[in-house]
Amino acid sequence: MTLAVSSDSRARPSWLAEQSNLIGLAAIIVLFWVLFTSLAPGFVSSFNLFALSRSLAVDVVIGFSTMVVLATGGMNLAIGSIGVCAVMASGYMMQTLGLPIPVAMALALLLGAFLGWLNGFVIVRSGVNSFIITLASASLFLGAMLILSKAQTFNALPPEIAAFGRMRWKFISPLLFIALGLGAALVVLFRFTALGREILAAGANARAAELSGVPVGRAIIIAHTLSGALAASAGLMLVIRLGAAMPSIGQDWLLPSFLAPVLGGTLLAGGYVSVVGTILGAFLVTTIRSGLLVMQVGNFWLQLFLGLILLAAVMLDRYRGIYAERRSLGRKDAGRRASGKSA
Amino acid sequence: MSTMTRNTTFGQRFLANEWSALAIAIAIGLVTLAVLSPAFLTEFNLYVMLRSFCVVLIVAFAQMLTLAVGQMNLSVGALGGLVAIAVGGMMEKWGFPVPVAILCGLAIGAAGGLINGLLTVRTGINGFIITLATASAFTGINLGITESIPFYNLPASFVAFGTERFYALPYLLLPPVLIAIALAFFLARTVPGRQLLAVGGNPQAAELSGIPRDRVIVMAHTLSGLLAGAAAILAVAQLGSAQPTIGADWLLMSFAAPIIGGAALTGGHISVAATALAVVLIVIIQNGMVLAKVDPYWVQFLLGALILAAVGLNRLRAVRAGGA
Amino acid sequence: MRLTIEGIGKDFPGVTALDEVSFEILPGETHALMGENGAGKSTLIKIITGLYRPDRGRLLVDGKPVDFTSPRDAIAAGISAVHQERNLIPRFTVGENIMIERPPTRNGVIDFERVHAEARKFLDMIDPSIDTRTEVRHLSVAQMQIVEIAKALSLEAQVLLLDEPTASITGHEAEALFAVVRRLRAEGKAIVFVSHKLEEVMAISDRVTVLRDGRVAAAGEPIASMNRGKIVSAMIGREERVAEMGARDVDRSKVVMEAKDVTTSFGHRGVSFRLHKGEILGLYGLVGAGRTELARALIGDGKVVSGELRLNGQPVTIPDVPTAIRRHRLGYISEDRKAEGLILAHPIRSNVAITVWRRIASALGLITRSNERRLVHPLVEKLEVKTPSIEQAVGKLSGGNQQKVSIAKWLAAGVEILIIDEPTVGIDIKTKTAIHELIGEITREGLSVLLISSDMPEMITLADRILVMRDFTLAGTIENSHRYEPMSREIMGFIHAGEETSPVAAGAARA
Amino acid sequence: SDNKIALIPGGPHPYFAPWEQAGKDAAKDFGIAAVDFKVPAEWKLNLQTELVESLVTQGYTAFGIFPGDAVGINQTVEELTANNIPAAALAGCAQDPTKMSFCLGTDVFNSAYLGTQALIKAMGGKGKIVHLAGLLVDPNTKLRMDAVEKAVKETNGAVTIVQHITDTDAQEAADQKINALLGAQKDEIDGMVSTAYIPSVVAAKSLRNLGDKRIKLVGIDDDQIVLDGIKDGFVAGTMAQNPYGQGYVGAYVLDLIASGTCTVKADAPWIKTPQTEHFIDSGTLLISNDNVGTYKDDLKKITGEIQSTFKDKYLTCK
Ligand SMILES: Nc1ncnc2c1ncn2[C@@H]1O[C@H](COP(=O)(O)OP(=O)(O)OP(=O)(O)O)[C@@H](O)[C@H]1O
Ligand SMILES: Nc1ncnc2c1ncn2[C@@H]1O[C@H](COP(=O)(O)OP(=O)(O)OP(=O)(O)O)[C@@H](O)[C@H]1O
Ligand SMILES: [Mg+2]
Ligand SMILES: [Mg+2]
Repeated sequence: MTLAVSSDSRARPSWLAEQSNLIGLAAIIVLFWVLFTSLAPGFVSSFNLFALSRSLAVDVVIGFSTMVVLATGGMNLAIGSIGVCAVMASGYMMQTLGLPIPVAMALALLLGAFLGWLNGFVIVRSGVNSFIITLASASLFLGAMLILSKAQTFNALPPEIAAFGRMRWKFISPLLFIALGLGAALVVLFRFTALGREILAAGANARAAELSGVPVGRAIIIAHTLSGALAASAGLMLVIRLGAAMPSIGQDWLLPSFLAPVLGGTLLAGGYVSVVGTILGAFLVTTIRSGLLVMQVGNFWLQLFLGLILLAAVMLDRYRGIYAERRSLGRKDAGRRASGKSA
Repeated sequence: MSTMTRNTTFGQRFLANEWSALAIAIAIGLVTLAVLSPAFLTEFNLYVMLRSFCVVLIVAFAQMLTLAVGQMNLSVGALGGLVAIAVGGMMEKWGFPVPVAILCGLAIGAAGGLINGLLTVRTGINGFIITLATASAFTGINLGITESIPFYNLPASFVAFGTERFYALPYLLLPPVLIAIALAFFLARTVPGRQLLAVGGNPQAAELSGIPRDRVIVMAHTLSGLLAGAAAILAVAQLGSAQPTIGADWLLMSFAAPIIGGAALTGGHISVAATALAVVLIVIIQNGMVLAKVDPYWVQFLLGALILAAVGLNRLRAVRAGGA
Repeated sequence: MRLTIEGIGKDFPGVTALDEVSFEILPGETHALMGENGAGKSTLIKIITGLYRPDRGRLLVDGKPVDFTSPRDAIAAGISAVHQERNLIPRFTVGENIMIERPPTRNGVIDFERVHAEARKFLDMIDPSIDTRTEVRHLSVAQMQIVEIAKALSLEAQVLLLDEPTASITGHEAEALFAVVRRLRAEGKAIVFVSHKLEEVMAISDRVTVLRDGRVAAAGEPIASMNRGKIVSAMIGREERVAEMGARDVDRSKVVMEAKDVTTSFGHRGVSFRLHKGEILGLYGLVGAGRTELARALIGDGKVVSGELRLNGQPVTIPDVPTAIRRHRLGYISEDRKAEGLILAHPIRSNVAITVWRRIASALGLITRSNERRLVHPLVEKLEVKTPSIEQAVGKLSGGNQQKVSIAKWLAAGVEILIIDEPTVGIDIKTKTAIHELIGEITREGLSVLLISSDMPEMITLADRILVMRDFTLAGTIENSHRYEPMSREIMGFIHAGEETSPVAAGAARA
Repeated sequence: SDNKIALIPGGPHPYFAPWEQAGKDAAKDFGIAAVDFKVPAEWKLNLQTELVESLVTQGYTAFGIFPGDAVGINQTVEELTANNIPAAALAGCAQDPTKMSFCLGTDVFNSAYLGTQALIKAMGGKGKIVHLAGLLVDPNTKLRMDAVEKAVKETNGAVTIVQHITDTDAQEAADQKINALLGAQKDEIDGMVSTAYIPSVVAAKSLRNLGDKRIKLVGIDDDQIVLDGIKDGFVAGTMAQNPYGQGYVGAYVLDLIASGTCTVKADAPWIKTPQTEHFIDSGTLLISNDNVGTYKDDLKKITGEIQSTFKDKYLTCK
């Protein structure tokens, strides 16, 4: 069949088919919500929903931070360190220097972006794998922060910070809206801007992109800069949540930062990201974790159940995907297929 | 390529080796520390360094094997912890003889790896997610069994193995050295070893060439689990008690060493020698920081700086070797 | 061994690649499999080798049904293949790649001496100059193809399937391959041969099967009963149309690109030429002569070390490819479209629009899919890319259609100078003609083309002048007289200046 | 009462094992509906706060918490008190300003200070020492470092501190660092003071392996390996804490507060520490060769004393 304009819209995979992975993930999340709600009524109490939305917000942004670098086929192991640098910088600026909150936060975000840029710059200039560079810079950034701050906590921040952290909109933390807002911006970036497309192209096939005129080095540097800024945002969200700037923030970000995007369909190899998928991925994990806690699964066994349910969830999603594909093929000429099989 | 190797100086040939920059960095480190601190080259300090080399090396190998086929094993540490407490429990609670307990421990490690491999291959889900999930499950079993309380009463002979030494050489060094030799041989000279690298290098091509790709991936995961188990058993001997926290901080190191040693995350390219040297380098850096009485606030910073320096050196080498 | 293909059908999302395909492959024959790009040839070969399971129909070996679940099964049954895609392990040596399926062992340990000795045996049949101890990643595209062939030969199978084995090798190696094919046929083996080069097919095959749109258009016709016209009309369902370049009088007053005594970081020496506006300047040479690398140096993917490069009269230094494209409107179509030309996982839409994203972005810096579609769609139509939609991932297209997409990309980019490296490798006759016409058309519209090709007829059809490159220097320039015989003799004369006439020249002259 | 009280450590750790029994005993002795020991899956602040939050939804009415982070926990506590759920810091304190009702635990500064003094005494008042500490980013670590330095400074130079070694609270890191220390400087140093659980264990074991009784070690907590070291002379002493007492008394007091019968007295004889102004010492004592057999009884006695006098000293009750 040669392409003809008229056939184009018809043959183009429908929006629904394109989003089938996300719909599948969403369906699984709904399944868990139904399950947890019926088993443990406390799960949908407004207190729990608030708590859930708040931890979700941070996990989503951490996931974004890794996602934008995965887009280039690279990794950023330094997100935790960048996050804590921004956190401590904001704490210093607000508590010691007494700068207004917005100024301090903006400068902290800039610092995060700068540290990310530094990563990207060194990676591109040296040609060394991003894994190694960011492994080393994670140590460097954290170390510099410790040297400068002597690991002192800033816990006399302006009270508005903590108040904002406790704020609720119905039963949802406003932090979640910040996270979703960042998500929307990222959707625009990767779908509708040349820059986002170039980042993806560079991640999918750097050589081909380069020969097509994509400034691959620049795309990688920008992705890292963005990752740094997002890591800083996640850090600042934690400052708001905890009402203090502490040096221990960011130490446990690494795995969740990968979990959300990868569950959501972002390729580790680069070239494809799913912003909504990352949100859903983080949502799935948060749901499972919170559900198990509310269901009072034995203390020490919680990790086991978390692992098993995660496995079950990804397998469910996988088989749903295979099934959906079969169905869409089968519809075409199911009769002939059947006869072919019996032959 | 062929002309390059033929008529070149020893120096150029040395530089062409992937591990040469690491070797140089290690040499620099050794000399610096020896000059800085008279204690560095004492028998006991050498023993201490060699001893802390053992577990890390096997952990790095465990990760290296999954990297070889283009996969990752995020459950190395969790599986290690599980094996550690299983071995401890078998010795303390059930009174198993040491060799039996060790064999059972290795079997548990291999079984864990097998589960990872089978799940990855059968479901077609990225190994990254599978092992992330099984890691949580393994840790859960570990904590569920122990409630985070270690097993202390291990047989004296077993604990002694973890501490005794022949001059500067700890007995503990024996298994990693044997494993390193066996692995190098396995990867270079045996059919399954080559198949492993072939699958990592180009899975599609390997499959078209009649290599059972899925089976090879399962094998890589199983071996990875086996090595994680071996590392855990050594860690128990080294620490003298079966701690549930064994393995908790293996993950980053397990990736760092093979990758600093030049392994490609995409698979198909690993080096036993370079991985071992990377571990040596890391151990020297860590030892050196204690030795040089580095201010605690500077430890992290210097660690990063030194890794970066080593990487830079390797980059320089690659450029030089390329130009030669 | 007799291989019967019975009512085979295969569907991919959106495409029926094969439908009711039946024919027979007999021992002791060379069976050509022909068809346009996307006709389903490679899919059929993948089914025979157990990589895909057929959705309908079955395979029979010597009359008995077989069901291959993996390539292992097919290999065990005595079937080996050279696939269209490259299938080598980059970090392994040539020898090990060739012997990968059954490396010789001693006491369970691989005996590398014997690996290389055995590999040598098979490699020597095609090209003795490749060292079996070199790692494959250091080889050129052509050399890799030769290794692939040696690897398939090493299985000493009863049925040998060759999917476009000659697409990226020169006449010399192709001749050697045909000699091997003839010998195998004499030994009673069956050979299936896929090629878009009709001359080759006519020369070596006994029977020919033609596929059109996944169905059999001609099944096992004896070659004697066929002629070029018959095969082509079976393939395209109508008469062949020959590229008609028309009278080309290029106005040579305006030089768009000029190299003066250029030395490059790859080792080119004293390269001087002029490319005029609207001209097609051919660059011919044997594999490894350095044509691709010259192109790289020109577009900033390598360095011009000394000498001068002028574009539209202005001396320039091009630091990188994006600058070449954006500032100097200079583009390059790679010979290796899978690795360097296309982003296989991305849809046709993105692959074509990639060079113009920044141009089609709105004032806010936003681009929409419909903007992209509006740009891409006409091009994809013009080149008759065979695809269910422009949202299809390029990796799922047939080889020929992939090449069309990579050409479409540069048409979209609107460059002024285009370097095209082997534009029709693996492209069927109809498409090839279309592409030739296209190249002619774009130059009439004012684009200038530097055309790299190892296909002498193509060169003579298209080029206005031909530069001959030998060993990283230019050996001579020829004005195209469009007369095949004297032209090819003259070109070969430059290539082998000072050498005796080699079989390559003879092979090329025959073709 | 029908209170449901949760005792929550920072993560899985053997130190807290006695809390389980303490909770059960308290529930029985004081007739509380439930005193449950709930452990976060990992030693991470966010897991701890998530656990607390989920327990609130399950109807727990009071919390005894070991702060996973002395500062980071405060926001959660603030939310608890906003919901009329009292919380107390047990074993370790939260950093002021905090809404924790009180802190019953080990004064980390004082414990480190006393431990160092004990070490100095064991060394005969002079020599060189090394301080083994936990996570550098934990605010308590800084306090302990200051405490050690304070004790050393008081010797007017007779004792010097060679270095602080931090981040030793993972088994393997501790083993590596402490052995590296011994490898490099075992002839130079005369004593080691450990202010974290794991390095205490590892140091005790390493000294035994080395067969070195010259280097004095004062550790923290009563791990079996450390106690054996004391009995055999490889360890000079260890600072015992009172986990059982913290859990037991903590549950008792939380019950009183949650029932509304009592409120915390503002002008009670609180101890002021660098961390908090509402500190109650749960009992710190040095275990040495003299009392290694009997220290448990001593701790029980202390526990009984704190419990029986708590109401009068620190609370106003209806
Ligand atoms: N994995 C796949 N997924 C989806 N469609 C596919 C896949 N492989 C092939 N196709 C489609 O099946 C059809 C047949 O492709 P095939 O590669 O067999 O053609 P071909 O005859 O070998 O062409 P060429 O001469 O260009 O190599 C094409 O339309 C192609 O787009
Ligand atoms: N026989 C050979 N032995 C070793 N290296 C070779 C050989 N032939 C070619 N090469 C290398 O492979 C590369 C091929 O060169 P290049 O691609 O520029 O040639 P070309 O003229 O474009 O030929 P083609 O594109 O037809 O392969 C060069 O780097 C060359 O050094
Ligand atoms: Mg094909
Ligand atoms: Mg070329």
